[in-house]
Parts: sequence; structure tokens; C-alpha cells
Amino acid sequence: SDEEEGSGGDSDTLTVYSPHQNEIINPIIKEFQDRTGIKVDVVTGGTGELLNRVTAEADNPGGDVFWGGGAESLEAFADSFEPYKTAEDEAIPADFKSPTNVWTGFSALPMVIMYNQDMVSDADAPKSWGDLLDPKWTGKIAYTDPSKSGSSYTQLATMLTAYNGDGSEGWDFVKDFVANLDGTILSSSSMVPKGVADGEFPVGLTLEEAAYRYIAGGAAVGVHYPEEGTSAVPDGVALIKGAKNDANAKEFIDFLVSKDVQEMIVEDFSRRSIRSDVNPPEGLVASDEIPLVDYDFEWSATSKDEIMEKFQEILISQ
Amino acid sequence: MEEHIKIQNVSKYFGENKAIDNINITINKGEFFTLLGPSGCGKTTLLRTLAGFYQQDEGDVHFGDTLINDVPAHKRNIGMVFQNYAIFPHLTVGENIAYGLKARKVNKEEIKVRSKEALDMVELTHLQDRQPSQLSGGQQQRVALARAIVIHPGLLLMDEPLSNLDAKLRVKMREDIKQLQKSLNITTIYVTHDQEEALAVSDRIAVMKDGKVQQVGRPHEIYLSPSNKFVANFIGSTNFMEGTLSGVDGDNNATVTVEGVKFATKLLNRVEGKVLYSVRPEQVKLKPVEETGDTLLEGEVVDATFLGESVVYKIKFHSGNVISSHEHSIRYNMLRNTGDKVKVDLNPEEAVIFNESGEEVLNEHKNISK
Amino acid sequence: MEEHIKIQNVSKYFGENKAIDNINITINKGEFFTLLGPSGCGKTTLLRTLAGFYQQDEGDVHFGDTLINDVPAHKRNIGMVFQNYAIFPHLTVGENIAYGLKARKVNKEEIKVRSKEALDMVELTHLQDRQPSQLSGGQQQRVALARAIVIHPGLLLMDEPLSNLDAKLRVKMREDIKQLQKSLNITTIYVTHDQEEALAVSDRIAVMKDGKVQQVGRPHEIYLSPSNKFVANFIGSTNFMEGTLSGVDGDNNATVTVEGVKFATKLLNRVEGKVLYSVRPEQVKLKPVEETGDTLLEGEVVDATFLGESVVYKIKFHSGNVISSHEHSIRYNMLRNTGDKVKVDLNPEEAVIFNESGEEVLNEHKNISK
Amino acid sequence: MSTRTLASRRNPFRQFDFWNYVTIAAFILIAFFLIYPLFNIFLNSFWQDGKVSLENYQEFFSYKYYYSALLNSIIVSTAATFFACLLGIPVAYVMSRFNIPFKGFFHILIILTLLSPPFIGAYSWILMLGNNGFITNFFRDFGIDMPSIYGLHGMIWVFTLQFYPHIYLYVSGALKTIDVSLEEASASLGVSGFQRIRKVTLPLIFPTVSTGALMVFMASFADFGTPMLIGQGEKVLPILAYEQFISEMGSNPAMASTLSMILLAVTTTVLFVQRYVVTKKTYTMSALRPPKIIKLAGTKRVFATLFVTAVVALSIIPQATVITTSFLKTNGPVFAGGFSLDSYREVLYKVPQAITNTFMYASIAIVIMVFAGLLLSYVVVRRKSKITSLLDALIMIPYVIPGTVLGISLIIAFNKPPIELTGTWVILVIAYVIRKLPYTMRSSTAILHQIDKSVEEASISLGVPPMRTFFKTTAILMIPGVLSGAILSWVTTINELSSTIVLYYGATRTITVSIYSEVFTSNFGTAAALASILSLTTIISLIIINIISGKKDVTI
Ligand SMILES: Nc1ncnc2c1ncn2[C@@H]1O[C@H](COP(=O)(O)OP(=O)(O)OP(=O)(O)O)[C@@H](O)[C@H]1O
Ligand SMILES: Nc1ncnc2c1ncn2[C@@H]1O[C@H](COP(=O)(O)OP(=O)(O)OP(=O)(O)O)[C@@H](O)[C@H]1O
Ligand SMILES: [Fe+3]
Ligand SMILES: [Mg+2]
Ligand SMILES: [Mg+2]
Repeated sequence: SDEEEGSGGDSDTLTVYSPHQNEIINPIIKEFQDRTGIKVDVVTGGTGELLNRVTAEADNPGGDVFWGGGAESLEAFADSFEPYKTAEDEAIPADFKSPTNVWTGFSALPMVIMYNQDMVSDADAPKSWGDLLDPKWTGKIAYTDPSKSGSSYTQLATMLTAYNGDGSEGWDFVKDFVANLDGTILSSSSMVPKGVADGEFPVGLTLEEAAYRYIAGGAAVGVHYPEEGTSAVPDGVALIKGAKNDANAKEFIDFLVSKDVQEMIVEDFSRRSIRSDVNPPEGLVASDEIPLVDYDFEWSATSKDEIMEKFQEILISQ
Repeated sequence: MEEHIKIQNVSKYFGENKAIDNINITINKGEFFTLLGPSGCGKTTLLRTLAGFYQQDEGDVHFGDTLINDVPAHKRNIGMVFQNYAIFPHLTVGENIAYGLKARKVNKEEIKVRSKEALDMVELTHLQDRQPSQLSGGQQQRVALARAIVIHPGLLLMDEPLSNLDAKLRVKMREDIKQLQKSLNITTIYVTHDQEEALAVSDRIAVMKDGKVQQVGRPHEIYLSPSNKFVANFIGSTNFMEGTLSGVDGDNNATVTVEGVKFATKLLNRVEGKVLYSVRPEQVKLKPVEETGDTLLEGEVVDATFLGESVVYKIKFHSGNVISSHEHSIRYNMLRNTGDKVKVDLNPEEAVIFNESGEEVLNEHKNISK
Repeated sequence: MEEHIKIQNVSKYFGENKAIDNINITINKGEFFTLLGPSGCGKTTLLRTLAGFYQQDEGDVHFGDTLINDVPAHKRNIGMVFQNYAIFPHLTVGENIAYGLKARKVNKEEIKVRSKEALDMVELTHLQDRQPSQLSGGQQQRVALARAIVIHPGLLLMDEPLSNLDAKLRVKMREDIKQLQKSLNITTIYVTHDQEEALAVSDRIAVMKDGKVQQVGRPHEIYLSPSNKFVANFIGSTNFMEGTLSGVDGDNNATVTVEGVKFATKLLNRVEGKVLYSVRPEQVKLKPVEETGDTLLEGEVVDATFLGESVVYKIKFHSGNVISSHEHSIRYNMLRNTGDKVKVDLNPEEAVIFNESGEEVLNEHKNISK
Repeated sequence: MSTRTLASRRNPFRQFDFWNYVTIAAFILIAFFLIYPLFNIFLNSFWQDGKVSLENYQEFFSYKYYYSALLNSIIVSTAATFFACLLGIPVAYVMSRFNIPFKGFFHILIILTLLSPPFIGAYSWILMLGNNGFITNFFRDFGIDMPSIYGLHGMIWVFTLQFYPHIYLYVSGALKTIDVSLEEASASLGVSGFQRIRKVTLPLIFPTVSTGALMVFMASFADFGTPMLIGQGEKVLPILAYEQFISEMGSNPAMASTLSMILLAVTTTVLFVQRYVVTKKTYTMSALRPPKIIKLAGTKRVFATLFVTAVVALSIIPQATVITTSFLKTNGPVFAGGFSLDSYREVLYKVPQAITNTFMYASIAIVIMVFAGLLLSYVVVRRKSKITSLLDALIMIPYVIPGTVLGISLIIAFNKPPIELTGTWVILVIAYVIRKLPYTMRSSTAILHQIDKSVEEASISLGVPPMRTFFKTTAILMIPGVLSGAILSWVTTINELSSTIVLYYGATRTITVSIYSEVFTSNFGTAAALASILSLTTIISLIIINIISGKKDVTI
């Protein structure tokens, strides 16, 4: 690969911007350093903060790779990234990479309905998007503002897709759903699993991975995969435009999607791999058992403004 | 006469330093009582102890029959004028004055009337709405005075309330204070460094030094019959001259020799030896040099200071000793000049004879019993 | 004599209020110059303008040949004693005094010597290491004084520097100040409300009222030959009596009638009509009631106040008018009593005759040319 | 006032001294490090589709979604300010005037309250008073339904308890410089106790109280962490602004800027109102007779102590929660029950460098801030003019701009030659100084209002030029008051997150960044361990400050 595109780059360092948790970052980075001898600097922070930082630094990028953040978010900031087709491209299904190669998936993240088992029995817990309209959940659903969170936007787009055929392209359903939120709308997606686990909310919409961290930790929570079908949009990794350590960055991306690393995240972190040749983690529902809608990533990306505007209207008119 | 304030064996320390030392004073209801003494002698400290801002370390203070050692300041019903004024900077002149009345829930109408009275008295009616920061020093002091007086307190404590006023205004104000005090029968304790003021307004005066009371008495007692050298010297000025007592007879009649001149005197006790002969400058009479007499001394004018009303001469004797003499300056062009020779009458009838250390009065002088 | 300070047409406003109004004064090198006037007349304001803390709104100030309007305060080489002391609360007494010397980079040894001198002068040597908060009011004032003097400034400005000291100490300090000032030839501008002090120490005095200078002159000029009623009344006290001028001849000799008694007088101009006859209390001589004479008036003692050195009598004439007379209190038991009848000599030779409004002097009185 | 105008007519350069240079230097620095970086934001708010327009403002005021957020913000901030005064003033008064036992300890705890680590503060209130909160459940067992913490009242509650230390610190500083003879005068006129405090003490320290109140108002007006957690449906302005700027889904710079501008407009108005009122109600006092501690006896003392204890205990709950949490056994985001030191073990490796960084940057920043605070407050107070008022207002801007936004503007401004500061510690220090200077600045101006000018004049009359006079007299007299603000600056700098998060790089990582990255990945155990370490080191730093400032009458 081409070397030293950026100015003054030092070929044995790499700066990674990542909103991932340290449990994941530390072992993987260590592995990468051991293998390549490249010294990695990690800058952590919230997805939004890091993405905006990348934009701000456009004239003189401080980071090389953006690792983490939902695909929807990365897509929203596509201007800040350099398209890169990984060495492992063939092993990755189209669902898990950007059509324009702006990002590449890292792990697959199905959306789930999470519930607190102390507050609601497995049987009573909502099992479908439709169940969420039940008046008994009025004001008790933990849901994040989709304009703020990529994952929440994905949930919205998934609902729309699931009810696509209802004559209003799913918007009637969303209207009812928003009505049932009763004004409770959270500002940060990490508050959903936390809130459900703590019993602040009986149910919430979140990522499978986020919910499983609580289950693995021993919290009394459970998940249902919505019967109408959910989506499994991945979180991703992307090459920052103008990266100073461009070569190392690419090497790192390739490394992340390589088979052994993907196997490692399945085994060690119970995450679903984006590779077709890696099995899902033990104890998790098998991928093919999860009901999936036909999530059109391109549609969700291109119609983002329109969808958000409609959602805002519904929200504001409450 | 009804006793109002009783100060018994009161002392107050600042660290090692005894600021007031075993004070015993009784003050009568309605009395105008003045504390007089040099800077740092403990006047403010005593006043603040009475006000309740300091707690004495020893002794008791009674107001009437009540022991008030432990009564907090705001329950003592006092009015106080502070040495540094302590005007409320956030209130206007008028509000400062009405402050204490409002606290006493006096009705609005009366507040107005009494504030007006007080303002008139201190001649600040026209500045009623000014902020204190826009007042001159003397104006601030007058606000402090009006504020304390307007509440008609049971006990009025004033710490040099007139120190920043001009002579004219000071005289007017002290007369007003005196009059108000008498008409309302307010017991008043007054601190001043101005002995003339003290003499003019006080019913009684306590002269203090180093935290101790030196003498308590009516103004002319203090002035004319000081109980020791310090008092004699502090109140007004005094000429001290060395003298010798001799020839004491059974009736305590004796002869005192000063500057070589012998005067007869009547002693309180039979003593002889060295003494201090003290005579006030205004009692030293200057005569034309031509005059003669057994008790006249010759001297020379070595200095003359014009003080308006009077002139202070320094007269030097042949012995080299110098004394002062005050004369009314009736005519400026009749002033004596430096170098003039004069005859001096030491006026033994008015003189006070102290023992050598100045601690004790030796002679009888009845001139104060008027 | 060398001119040092020249104040030309200086005015200063506070908002609408003219605090000083078109002041013109020239002060000579080494002169001891005093500003005297009632509270609020603008003394502090003028002093602060000279110090550079206020900028005058009109007029110029020269120090020597230099126009100093725009010279910042710290470059004016002045020493200033503030009316409210303005002691540095965070420095000890000693540090306060050494402050200005340090700023002048005086060497350590000399700082010590000069601080010691200044401390001795204000009698605070023993309190050198105290914090200002532990000082009495008078002690604080003395620190302020020592601090200004120790730097031996070219111009010393003192705003009531002795107002909180007792008479004794005040006299001592003013003599010390005067002596130091003379020996170092420091031009000094002194603000005081104490006219006696002003008369005693000043080379010249400016009497102010409502921001305007009323009269500038040597002490005895001001006292004996006041240029208007205000000055006559403000400096010392004065008896004002209504009179009538008549019978002016070619040489301006005339007759003035007061309380029915006629005195001869020599006028400056040919005028007749109503006048104010003013005579100082100490110039009013009291005689035994038995005495007779054309110019003697009969009166009755209606009040007597003992002031130590002197006694103030209020004498009521048959007309009902009351005047004051001061007499030296030679003997307390010789005091006149209320109700006593006396003869009064109005001493026309010392009297000043003003026109009816009190603005102008009408008669000649040469007694000041000594 | 006429002095100034007329004097300048005579000679415009007369006043051109040291302080003019300070003013000019301040403007240059502010222009460079504040105006220039934020310029884009201001511009953006008037920029829509490539042309100047007021569309964004129109939109703001026509949608309830937006303007109700403004309304909420004002309600919350005003109420929080009011209640913070209600708590802070009495606590300050009792602590500085009476012989309360364990004063130093309480004092540290109150300061510690400010050290509420990102999100954890509000989170611990959720643990107590949330739908499933500890206290909520406790009362529910008795059949009492507690109102939930969520909503405006919850924000007010949390802000009050988190920000009353501002009032406490400022007021304590002011109470030390009051001239007691004024209080004595009041007592001598028969007014004492509560009445006296109300009629004399409070009006006298009003400038300081109002400054403290201003800071509380600003702090609650600008905070988004707490509303984010417990606001739920109720939005406040900073959340909207923050979300618009830092959205994961791409930001709307125009609306974001508009929100910032409105945020700024409100706070600037409040600032000017406060300044206007303060200048009319400012009184100088000579601190020659400073107050003494009153020895309360018996029940009064117990009562006073109980009062302070209650307030302190209530406000320290978040800290206590944090410390307890740090010792809990955790399993990822879930508390597993039982105690352990695992959380500490896990974070220990990254702590030393982060601590060094934190304290090094904060130390450099605080030195600059104290210095700047002294000088600038002098200019603002003693050389009052339109220009210096503007300066004062400019200095307050960073206080109300979300730190993240400021951080991002700094990146954009200093990301390319000639000045490349991104990635260095310098840019962090700059951000800290800009953001935290208002605390020091406010306390300095407040104290300066109380210091008698004649002390300075005395020094000048002794031949010491204005600048040296300042450092030798006024500056020293200001120290106790300045320190009360400087401590706020210090503690909040140590605690600064929002700008750090976008400005740091690996080598310049601070403790709060570490805490944050744990918090947003829901590792509350390790976050709490880090936060506890932060608290501990802060306490140590405060004790050291106390020792160094020694006799200068500073109770940390
Ligand atoms: N800052 C100010 N603002 C408005 N008016 C003022 C201010 N300072 C002084 N004045 C007014 O100006 C006049 C002159 O004040 P100044 O302080 O010069 O008087 P002073 O002669 O020193 O009086 P005192 O002997 O009482 O100290 C007074 O009427 C006073 O009220
Ligand atoms: N707070 C204090 N700490 C220590 N010493 C003090 C304190 N206050 C006063 N003193 C000392 O106590 C003595 C008496 O002080 P006080 O203020 O009573 O004097 P004063 O008679 O009022 O003097 P002045 O006429 O100068 O005001 C002085 O020597 C003073 O230095
Ligand atoms: Fe998210
Ligand atoms: Mg005193
Ligand atoms: Mg004055």
C-alpha cells in the first residue's frame, strides 16, 4: 500500500478515535501493537464528540482511524472519511459495509427490546414493535432522540421499514409510538440499558450488545427481538480523511476485520461478527433466528433528513 | 440621686495587654459623664465593654439593678456613636437615621418627625437623600451622631463624636447634645480627647491613663484640684517647678520655696523636703518689670504664640528655668515681645503642691468649694 | 520668597455640586499653610486635587514652574495624611511607616534610623510590631502621620491629622510637625477644623466656605482683622451687635452707636447708616458694677461656663440683647455668678465694623500692624 | 463622573498608564483566543443557505419545542439560584461567624460537592430518588408516593445542591472583609440577630452574594449533564445547543449557533443587570476591624451545627455514592453485590500520568487565572468605563458556551499554521483559562468593590506608582476574596471535561477524560474509582494550598 501520504507522518504510530469501551479497546490494541510494532494512541470520547472533532480537525487531522459508532452515524459524517476497501472485503456481506466504502462494519448489532425482569415478566414484556403501543407502557419506554443517536435513528428506520406496508409508509405507527412515549425521550443512548437495568424504566429500545453486557454482568434484564423484524446495522470503522498515518490506519482496519480478530470479539466480548465465516457468540440467539426486516441502508442514509424532519414534526406537535 | 451604671472592678485584656484595668465607676441617671485620657488609654475599650461589644475579663457591670454582663448588645437599649462613624454605607443619610426607629417599630409619622428633628440638629436636613459616600468626614460624623440620638436611648455612648467638626459647629453640637440629653434625661457617657469640651459639657469627668482611672470629679474639681501630677498636666497645661517645704508648724502651716522665693502655705499633713509646685499658666500673672514685691520674680519673655483669644508666653527665670503664662490677647499691638523683661507673680494661692513623685497632693486649697 | 504651589482658578464639581469654586492660592516654599473652614466646605477636595487623586474640572496647579495638572499622583513627591487614616491593614505599624522609604529604595540602615525617628516622634515605638487592627483610633492616626512624614516629601498634605488625639498630644505633635517641617523646609498644607491649632502652627491660613476662599492671611490678620462677618464668626467667637453710623466728617471720623452708647471711630470710606459692630468676647471687659464711665454699659450675668483656663459669661443688656465675654479663670471662687450685675466695656478700639450684610469692613483698625 | 469626562477632555493621555496596557493586552488576548475561535459560531447563526438571514431566530421563536426550552432554562436557573442562595448564605454565615466544630472538615466537604464528576452526580440522585430509587422505594414501602426526580424540579434540586458552594465560597470571602463596626452599630440601635443580617450584613455583601448568584445562574443555565440525565422530556437550552453541535447524526451548525447566541444573549443580559445593580449597591469598607468568631453556647451551637451538617450531608450524597460505588464489586456495567478493590485495580495503570497531567495543567492555568483575575478585575472595577464593561462581559462568554463547542472552535482556529496548537497541552491550558477565569474574575471584582480606595491612594502618595501600589496593597488585600473564586476555578479546572474531551490526545489525557470514557460505556465502578481518586487528590491539593497560603487567613 502507498506510504506516507500525509505530511510529517511517522510510520510507526497510529492515532485511533474510538467511542468503544476500554474492555474492547485495550486487548485489541495490545494485540495490534504486538503484531505490528506500531505504537497506537487512543483518544476516547462520545461518538458525537469524536465525530465532530474529526470534522473540526479536517485541516490538520489528529486522528487516523475512527473505530466505533453506528454505521448510520459514520454515514452521516461521510465527508470526513476516506473510502477504503479492506483486504477482507469478500468475507464481509454487503449489509455490513458501506456501499461507498466510507466505513466497514466491525460487529453486527441487532436492535432489541430490553426489559427489566423485576418489573415485568418475560411473558408480559413487549415482544413486538406493536406491543410498545400498549397503554401500560405509556411514558415508560426508554427511547433516545433519533436526531442525537445513530442507534436510535436505526431503530426508527427499522420501525418504519417494519410497518412500511400500512399505507402511510410506517408513519402512522411511529405517530402512535411517539404518542405512547408521552414526552419521555432520552438524550443519550447509553441511558437506555442503564435505565432499564436500574429499574428506572421497565422497557427500552437498545442494541443487543448493550443489553447483553448487562445480562452478562448478572442484571435481571431480558431481551426480545421484535417479531415484525429488526435490523442488524453494524458499528463500523473508517479511515479519517487526510490521515497522517494512512498506511498504518489501513493496516489497522484490515486487522479489525481479519478473521482472528473477529473470532476474538465473538469469544471474548460476545459480539456478533460481521464476517459470514464467523459464528455468533455462544449463548446468543443464532443470527438466522433473529427476525429481520429488509433494512435498506441506502434508503435510510439518503432519506435521513426527510425522516428526521417528519419525526421532529410528530414530536413537536405532541 | 438614682444610680444608673455601676462598673465594678472591670478589666479587659488584649492578650498580655491590659487595655482597661480594674475600673470602678458609678454613673447616675441622667448624668453627662465624660471619659478623658490620652490616646490608647482604654476609653474606647471601656465604652465598647459597656455597649456589649467586648466582654470584660473581670468585674461586673450593672444597669440599674440588672447585672448586664451577659445581656447582648442589642438588648441594652443604648445609642452609640462610633469613633470611626460606622455609617451604613448602603443607606442614605435619612435611612441611616431612621434605622433604629424602624427597628423599634415607631410609627411612620413619628419616624418622620423625629428624623427631621435629628437632622435639623446636626444641620444635615438638606443632605437627607445623599449616600454616605458623598459626604465629607464631618458630615458623616454628624450622621452617626443623629442616628444614635434619635432613638432616645436609655444610655448614650459617644466615642469622640465631634472630632471631625470645626470649632464653631462643635460648640453648637455639644450644646445641642447637652440640651437634648438633659431634656430627655439620658444618661450619657462621652469620650473625648478635647479637654475643653469635657470641661464644658460634663457633669463629671473620669480621667484615665494606661487603663486606670486617675480621678473622677466635677470639671472644676479636676481642673483646679487635680489629684496627681498626671491629671494636672493632662487637663489644661501646668507649670511644674521644683520646690522645698520647710518650717511646718503644729497647724500644718509651712513655707514653700520656689525659684528662691518663699510663699506661705497650709499643708494637709506634716511633711517637709522636696516637692513639686504646680501653677497653671493662666494663673501666672505677668506684671510690668517696674513693679516690686516680695513674691515677684524677674523673668524674660523667650517666646510668644498668638492663639487668637489668648497669647502664650514662655518666661525664662534667672535660674534658666522656663514657665508658661497665658494672657488674654486684648490688643495685638500690646503683645509683649521676645526679650521683654517682666515681673512674674506665681500666685501661690492657686498653686497645687505635690510630693516629689507627683502622686500625692500636699497642700490645702479650698478655692474649689464655691 | 520662592513660590512653590500655585493654584489658579481651580474648580471641582461633584455632579451639579461645586465642591471647590475658583480657588486661587499661592503658597511659598517651606510655608506652613492651613485650610480652615466648616465641615463640607471643600478642604478635603482641594487637598485631594493637589495630591492628584481628583482631577480639577477647571484651572491649573503649578508646583514651582511645572504645570502638574497631568502629573500622576505618585510622581508629585507628596506626603499625605488621610482624614480616614488609610493605614495598610495588612502591614504592621513598622512596615506601614517604612513603606514609602522602601519604595524610594532608601538603604536598610537608613530606613531603620528614619522609621525609628518617626515612631519616636508619634510615640509609637513600643507598638512597632502591632497590626493596625489592634490599635486605638488615635494610634492609627499617628501611624498615618508618621508614614507621611518619614519620607520627607517636597509637599506635605495633612487632612485633619490630629483630630483623634488628646489636647496634650496634639500640642506636642503639632509642635513636632512644625519643627520638622521647618528644619526640612517642607512646604505643608494642613487641614484642620481646630482654629486654635490653625492659629498656633500656621504661617498663613486660608479660610474657606462653600468651596470658596474667604480670606487668606497670617493668623493674627485673620483673627484680628477678618475680612467679613463669616470669617470673624468662624475663627474664634464674636459678638455681633447692631449699630448705627452717623456724623461722618471729611477725615472719615464718625460716631457709631451701639446699645445706646456712642463711640468714636475712623472709617475707610464715607458711609452712614446701619452697621454690624463686632467685638470678640475676650475683648469685652467686665468691670465692677460700681464703676462709671460714658462708654460703659450695665448688664447682668445670665450664664457662666467654666472652661478650665477661662470662663465664658453671657451678659444680658437692658435691651434684652446678650453678648459673651471671656475672662481668664484666675480663681474659681472669684467667678461671677448668674444674676450678678456688671459693667461692660465694649472696647471700640478692637471692634470691627461691618456693613449691614457683613460682607465689607468699614472701619480702620491698625492694631494688627505690630 | 464629571471627573472622567472633563479630565479626558483636558488630556486624553493623562490616564494612559499601566492599566491601559492591561486593558489593551486583555482585549488582544480575548480577541485572539475567544472572539476569533467563536467567530464562526456567531456568523453561522445569521447564515442560512449561503445568505444572511434571521430565519433561524424566527424558527426558534415560532416552535414551542425551542422556546419552551428557553423558558425551562430560565425557570430552572432562577429557581436553582434562589434555593442555592437560601442554602449557601446561611451556611456561609454560620460557618464564618460561629464556633462550629469540624469546620475545616465541613469546608472541604462543601468544596468537594463541586467536584461532581460528569453525570455521576445526577446519576446518584437517580439512584436515590429515581423511579426505582433507594429513597423512593423506602417511602413507597410506607405507601407514600414520592414525586419522581425527573423533570424541572429534579434539575432544580440537583443544581441547588451542586451549586450552592458557589454562594457559600463567595459569601464566606465577603464576610471576612466586612467592617464589624457596622454590625455593632446596628446592634447598638437595637437590631440584632436575623434582622441585622437582613438589614445590614446582607446589603453590605450584596455585590458578592449577587456575584455568587450570577455564577449559580450561569452554571445551571449552561449545564447539560444533569438535564440530560433527569430532564427526560423537559428540554433546556444547553441540551438543545449541545445536541445540535455534538449530534452523532451530523449537526445543524446554523441552528446550533442560533441556540448559542440566544444562550449568550440571556446570560449577557443577566450579567449586565447584575453589574448594573451591583454598581449601585457597592460600598467600600475599611477592614480595620474584621469580624471575630462568636462563641455560641449550648443548644444554639448544637442547632447551628446540625443545620450545617444537614446541608453538607445532603449535598455530599453524590460524592458518597461515588466513593461507595468505587468499592462495589462490578461486572461490566452491573453491580454484582459485595465489595472489592477491583475497580481500583483496573484503573490504576492509567492513573499516574492522568493525575500528573491534571494537576500540571490546572496549576499552570490557575496561576494565569489568579494573575489575570487580579489585573482584570482592577481594570473593570476601578477604571470603570464602557470599554471595561465590555471586557467584563466578554470574559463571561466562555462560561455559557458549552465547553465542547468552545473546544471545537479552538481546534478549528488553531489547527493550522501559523498557530498549530492542537494536540499540545497548551491548548488545554488555554481552554481552561478561558473557561474558568470567570470564577476568579467574579470573586476578584466582588472583593475589590469592598476595598477602600484610599489605601491605594496612600501608597501612591508615598511615591509608589499605580502598578506597584496595586501589587503591594490592593492585591494583597484582595487575596482572601480572590482565593474563594480561585478555589472554584481550581476545583472546576481539575474537574473540567467538556472541552478536554475534544482537545486532549493520548499523552495529555486527564482524569476526567478517563472518567468520562468509563461513564459513557457504563462502567460505573471504574468511573467511580477514578472519581474517588480525583476527589482524594483534590482534597490533598486543597490542603496543600491551605498550608502554603498559611497565615494569610485562608481556610481552604
Ligand atoms: N464623592 C462625592 N460625591 C458627591 N459629593 C461629594 C463627594 N465628596 C464630597 N462631596 C461633597 O463636597 C463637599 C466638600 O467635601 P469635602 O470632603 O471636601 O469637605 P471638607 O471640607 O473636607 O469637610 P470635613 O471637614 O467635614 O471633612 C461636601 O458638601 C460633600 O458633601
Ligand atoms: N483589638 C485589639 N487588640 C490588641 N490591642 C488592642 C485592641 N484594641 C485596642 N488595643 C489596645 O488597647 C489599648 C486601649 O485602646 P482603646 O481603643 O480603648 O484606646 P482609646 O483610649 O480609645 O484611644 P484613642 O483616643 O486613641 O481612640 C491601646 O493600647 C490599644 O493599642
Ligand atoms: Fe448511540
Ligand atoms: Mg478610641
Ligand atoms: Mg474632609
